Amino acid sequence: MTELQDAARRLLEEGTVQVVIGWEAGRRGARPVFVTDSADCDRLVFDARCVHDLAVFLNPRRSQVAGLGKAAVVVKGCDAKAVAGLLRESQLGRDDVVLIGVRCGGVAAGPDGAEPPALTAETVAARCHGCDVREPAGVDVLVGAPQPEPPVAPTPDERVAALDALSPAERLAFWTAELARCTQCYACRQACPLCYCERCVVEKSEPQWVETSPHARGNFAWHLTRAQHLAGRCVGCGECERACPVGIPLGLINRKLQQVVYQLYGYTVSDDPAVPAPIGAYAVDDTQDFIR
Amino acid sequence: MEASFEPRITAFVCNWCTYTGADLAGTSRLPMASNVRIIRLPCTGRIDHLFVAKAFERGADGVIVSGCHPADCHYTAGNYHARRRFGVFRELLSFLGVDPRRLTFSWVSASEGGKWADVVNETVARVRELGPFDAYHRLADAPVPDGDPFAALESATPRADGAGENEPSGVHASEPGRGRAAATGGSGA
Amino acid sequence: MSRIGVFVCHCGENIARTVDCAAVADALREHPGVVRAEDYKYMCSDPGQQLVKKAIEEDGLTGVVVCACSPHMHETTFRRAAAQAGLNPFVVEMANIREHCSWIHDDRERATAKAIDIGRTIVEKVKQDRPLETIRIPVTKRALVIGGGIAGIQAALDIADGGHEVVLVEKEASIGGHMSQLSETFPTLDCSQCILTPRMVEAYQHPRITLHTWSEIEKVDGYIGNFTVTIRKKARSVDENLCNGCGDCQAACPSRKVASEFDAGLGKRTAISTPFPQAVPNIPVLDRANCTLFKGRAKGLAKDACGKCKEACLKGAIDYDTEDTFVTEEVGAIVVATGFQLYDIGREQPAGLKGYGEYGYGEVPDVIDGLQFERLASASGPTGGEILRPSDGAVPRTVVFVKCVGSRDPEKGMSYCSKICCMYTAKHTMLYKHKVHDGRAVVFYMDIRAAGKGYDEFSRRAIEEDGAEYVRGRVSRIFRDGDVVKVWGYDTLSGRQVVIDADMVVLATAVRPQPGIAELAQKLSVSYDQDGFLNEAHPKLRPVETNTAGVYLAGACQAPRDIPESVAMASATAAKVLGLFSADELERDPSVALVNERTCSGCFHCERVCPYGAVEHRDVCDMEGHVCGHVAWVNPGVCQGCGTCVAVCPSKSVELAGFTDSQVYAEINALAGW
Amino acid sequence: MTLAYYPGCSMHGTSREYEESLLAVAAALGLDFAEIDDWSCCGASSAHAADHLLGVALPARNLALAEAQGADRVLAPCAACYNRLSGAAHAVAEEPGLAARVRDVLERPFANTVKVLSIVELLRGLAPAIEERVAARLEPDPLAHLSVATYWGCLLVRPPLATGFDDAEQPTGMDEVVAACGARPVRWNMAVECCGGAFSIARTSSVLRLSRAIIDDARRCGADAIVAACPLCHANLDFRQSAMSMKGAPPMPVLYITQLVGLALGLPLDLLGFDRHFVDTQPLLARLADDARRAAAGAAEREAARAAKAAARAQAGAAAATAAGGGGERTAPAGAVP
Repeated sequence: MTELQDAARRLLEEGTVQVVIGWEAGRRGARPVFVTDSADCDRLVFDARCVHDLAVFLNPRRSQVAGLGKAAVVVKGCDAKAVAGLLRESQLGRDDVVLIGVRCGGVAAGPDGAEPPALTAETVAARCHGCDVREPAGVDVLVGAPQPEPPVAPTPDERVAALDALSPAERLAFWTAELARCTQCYACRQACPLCYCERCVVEKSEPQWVETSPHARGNFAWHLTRAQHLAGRCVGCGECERACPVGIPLGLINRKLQQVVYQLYGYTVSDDPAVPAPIGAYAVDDTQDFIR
Repeated sequence: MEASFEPRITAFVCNWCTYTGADLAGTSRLPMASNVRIIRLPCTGRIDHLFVAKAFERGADGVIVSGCHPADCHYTAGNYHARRRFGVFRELLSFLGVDPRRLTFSWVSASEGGKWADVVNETVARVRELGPFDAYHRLADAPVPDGDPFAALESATPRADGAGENEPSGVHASEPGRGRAAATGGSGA
Repeated sequence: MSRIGVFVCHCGENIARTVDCAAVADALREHPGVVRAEDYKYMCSDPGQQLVKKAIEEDGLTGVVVCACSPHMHETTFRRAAAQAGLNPFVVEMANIREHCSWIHDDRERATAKAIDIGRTIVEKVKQDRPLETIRIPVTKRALVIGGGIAGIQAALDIADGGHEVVLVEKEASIGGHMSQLSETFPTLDCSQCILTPRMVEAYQHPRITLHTWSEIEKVDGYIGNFTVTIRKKARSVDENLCNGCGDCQAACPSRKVASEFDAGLGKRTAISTPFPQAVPNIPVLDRANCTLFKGRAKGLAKDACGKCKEACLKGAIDYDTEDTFVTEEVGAIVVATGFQLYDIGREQPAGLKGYGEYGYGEVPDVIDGLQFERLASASGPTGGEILRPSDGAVPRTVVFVKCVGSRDPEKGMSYCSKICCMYTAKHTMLYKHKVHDGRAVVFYMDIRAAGKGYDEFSRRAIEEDGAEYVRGRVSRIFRDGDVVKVWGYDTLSGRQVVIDADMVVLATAVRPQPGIAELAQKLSVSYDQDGFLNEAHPKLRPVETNTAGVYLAGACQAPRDIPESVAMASATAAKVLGLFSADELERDPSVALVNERTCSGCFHCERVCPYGAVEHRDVCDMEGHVCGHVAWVNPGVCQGCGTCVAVCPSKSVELAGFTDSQVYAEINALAGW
Repeated sequence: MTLAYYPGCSMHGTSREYEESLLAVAAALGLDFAEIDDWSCCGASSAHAADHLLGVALPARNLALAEAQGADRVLAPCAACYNRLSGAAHAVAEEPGLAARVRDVLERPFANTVKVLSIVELLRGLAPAIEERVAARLEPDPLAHLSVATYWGCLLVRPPLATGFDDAEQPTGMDEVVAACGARPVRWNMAVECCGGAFSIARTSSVLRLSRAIIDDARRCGADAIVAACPLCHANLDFRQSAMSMKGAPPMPVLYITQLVGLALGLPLDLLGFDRHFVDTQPLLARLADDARRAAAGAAEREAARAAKAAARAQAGAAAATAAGGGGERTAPAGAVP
């Protein structure tokens, strides 16, 4: 903890950055905090409550954040993948940001206590299942002691598999029920570190590809588009699902597409910006057994 | 109704291979089902998943996406990129409940008039089997599940700081097959 | 408010037989935005076209839909007609109710219904059509040719004779390339230099050809019609304007033991030298690596260790202090003709290559490659054309030729066929037998690939008339055993092992692209295959073009090529270049991509998928003019209009003219509830 | 990384000197490995000729046992064993369905996770360590004047897809090891030619012809000895040599690569089994010892010289101090010249 605070303090005092984006403890779980005064660095925490993917604040279009000056951001391994995504897609220059990596032993699913919850199979977040980046790569500063494996939670794959097992009609029914509740508030988009477009396609009216009326059909159009855009890019941080006010299990869709890009193109989202994303690249011998 | 059902198929094809192949089918007078309407694009690389989604939205019972065989692309690589995007999109549609059998992807070269006729006839037959797909079109009338969609919010404890605080009650929704579709309630737009 | 005219063609009986054309016209007349719809027997006929023109003038049409045949058939016809009537041709579209309807259906009712659908769809599209102007790009009518081998020379001459200036760049001291090293050429056995040197001189003296030898391409900017090329003229230490090629400097040069590249290492040259007597230009280059003076300077000697060539030069052309210089040339087209190198299969290999150490090349002096044999057989070669083996200058009584060394060997070498070896090996056996009558020429081969005019006859001659012994099989090992070179092979036809005590072995090593080809390709943004050969735009239909518009390929830089093919390719590129230069402006289909810079997020997915490298980065500046971001920009001169970028753009900030999202959207909607 | 050891039939039998030297070298280099418990025949050289499944299952059984022991690598010093084991691993990995069939036959789990190592692969990896040890030895390198021909035989690098740790036609790994030992590998032509292999009994005449060609070439290329890594090759080259007419040429000692490494590391000769060869290795060893002695003497002299020089210089320095910096320096070296 102090290691993290010291790192932040040093960066602010040396003037390397003007703001450190991290987490602070709130009454109900942790919350993002923007430290601009080195005196406040002791507010910074990192524990199992720090679920938010702070890479979302690196979107250059978040002028209120950009306005604070050059930022250092605290990242878990999964967050670092999101940063890599932004670098890969030219949304960010590596020198525009300082990355403080924290070794992570997993975060909680719905932390709302004043104290970090003990991680158990019940409390751990689904996204931590089979985590391969508990030590973030490509960061400038790495803090914290090596962490133990997070407890094994029921994996989202099981729920995905259960859906796969249904007939198309049943799946359509399931998703109709889920998506009918969507109000197209776009919280999922705002919470997503990789949904950074200047003008989202849903706001393009000439033509209006995505029906904006919040009925199931319009919502299908929206979530189809969002998922397709995230295929091979989604880092599985789960923020969209966590931000959804009506509790649509968006994580299942993202997870499914992660499986698909892996099965079809052997691709898993990389924390190395140099690794090209699967959509936008191709191999001459890509699978095509679905093509007649 | 099924007896008189005539599938409505929208086909998105590339200008250089499949469209020309379909021309050849014509010049060769190859009879085929009349259920397909062709929309011509320069290259499969131009064919967007939004087209397919929109076609279903507008009541198409099936969709065909067809272009040049690998290595034949007039623009050298458009079909390779399309192959990747649709490889993923097909799975996505299927996962959300659109029967993949309503979607045909094919490589039809300018010299394969016969193959085009086959692709058309097979697709029409398959979709006729599956029956009409107004389900997607009628999604607009799907009832919003029982109760106020914001119930989740109210049931949750008061929020202190940031939208992030509230763990969605979505978890329960992830038990597959839970028949909320049957639920009654205020219908959508 | 659109005013669309619809014209339904009967195409004699072709459409009318199964489609009720009048009904189609009636239906479409009721369609919103349609102000006129009529049917006619032959729309493409003159009266038919007149109908369209008249309608355009009378009703002030904003768009025209011709329900007839495939756009591949008559789109241009009607667009031209519309243009004559003053309507922008790009708001005229065909509704294909013949190939896609009347010819493939017999149920009149359904066919008519479908024809109406097709018509509606296109009407909706045309409503969204926007007038487009043909893209015009100014063209600098000068060409750059990279590589002064036979391909480069041919291309340069053809373009120059076509009346345009050519800049010819050669990295060696003289043009001529590999062909100038060859003794005789298959399948006619005429002397290579006799047919080549006249072309070299012609190119040198051509009023419209500027020659830069001892030069390399440093940088390439711009695009088709408008390239800016920076050329590095390597320090020659000899003033090209003063030097008269008398050769006194070479006579004076004390370091005479430098291995001659031109003689493939079999001969010696001086440190200051021209590669060969007929060099063009006949101006020597001072090879600083092997020059006593420069070696002295490198050691840091206070005073120069030599200076004999400078003393010897009466013209005062020699200057030891020249540096590399750079010239910039503006050109409209680029022909790449960088040619090939032979696979140096010795024991030491760079990463990625395995070599064939077991063949003793580079260790056993009497194991040589094809080019070295050419030099041995050449009248201008180190032996004056006598076949003498390198080790002791004896006449080899038995010569073994091994084909496919490094070719057609996915395991260890290149997977491709080097194509020229079968023929030149046959030629080698002949040259050898013609000079050493009682000699024995044994050829190990996998297949004899002699497809080409007079080629098979030629290789048959080598076997039947000149008595070359062809053994079908591979060689496992070649090594020196006292005075002889042992060759262990296997005869797959007799199923026996073969051991031959040879006096000399000639390896037909694989043809590979020139070193540095990848760097050049990157400068030109031309793609290359796994073996380093440059990629043509289309393997069948665009064999000499590349995906970078305005850059063309000639000769062995694209794949192994023999002389006739290289020359043919060169002339083909010249035809392409002259075609490009035939107009002051390059006209291009306006159906290209256009980026909306206001909404572009600069993620550059478009750049990643563009097959033509047409997408460029553009800075975005804030009010104070500081760069605050980047957006994509599509170069209309380079874009070919495939639209792949549009499909991958997440925010739909790029449009493809002629196939805009609005147009496709309209077509899809038109089909709703058909 | 635990290493299992598959001796196969020869290491305990006909090529005991190979095993002895291997164990000695391993001990010296701090390499520990456990012999596979209950190992069985690898099937060379007949099983794979008789039946594919049998030819794979036999070696696979030993791989499975190694797996069960928790090994991730197994050393098969015998070239034939190595060839069969790595061949089986490759076949199981490549051929669809084969893994399952093999598991059925073995009636034991088999995940095919063990990497099969040849002796050369292992020693090549240790070359830096060996070099270090040789350099660290007090007495100067005894092998400095030893030229050897490294003989691979046909099984170590073929087929390339299954073995593949070195070039099949022009392998270099053994030369690297020899160089690390401080000896000189010669360039020769028979490194991967066949010695006649298993025909030693069935068609002795062929074996004599083939093996002799190998020995002749080694001699012609200036080798004092042949270094082998295959019991069968060793048998053919060593045991059969007496039957070859050498036209008066001195016999050619044939050493195992492990014996050479042992020599280089200065291990006691009796640990390396030199007495087990048919071609007497004594003359060679004597010569090497001789070289070593001469080299040592030379070194001693140089050492003495240095010492004397230093002494003289010190003395002169003292003199200079008294005689106000006289020319003592000039005389000093003279006294030091032996």
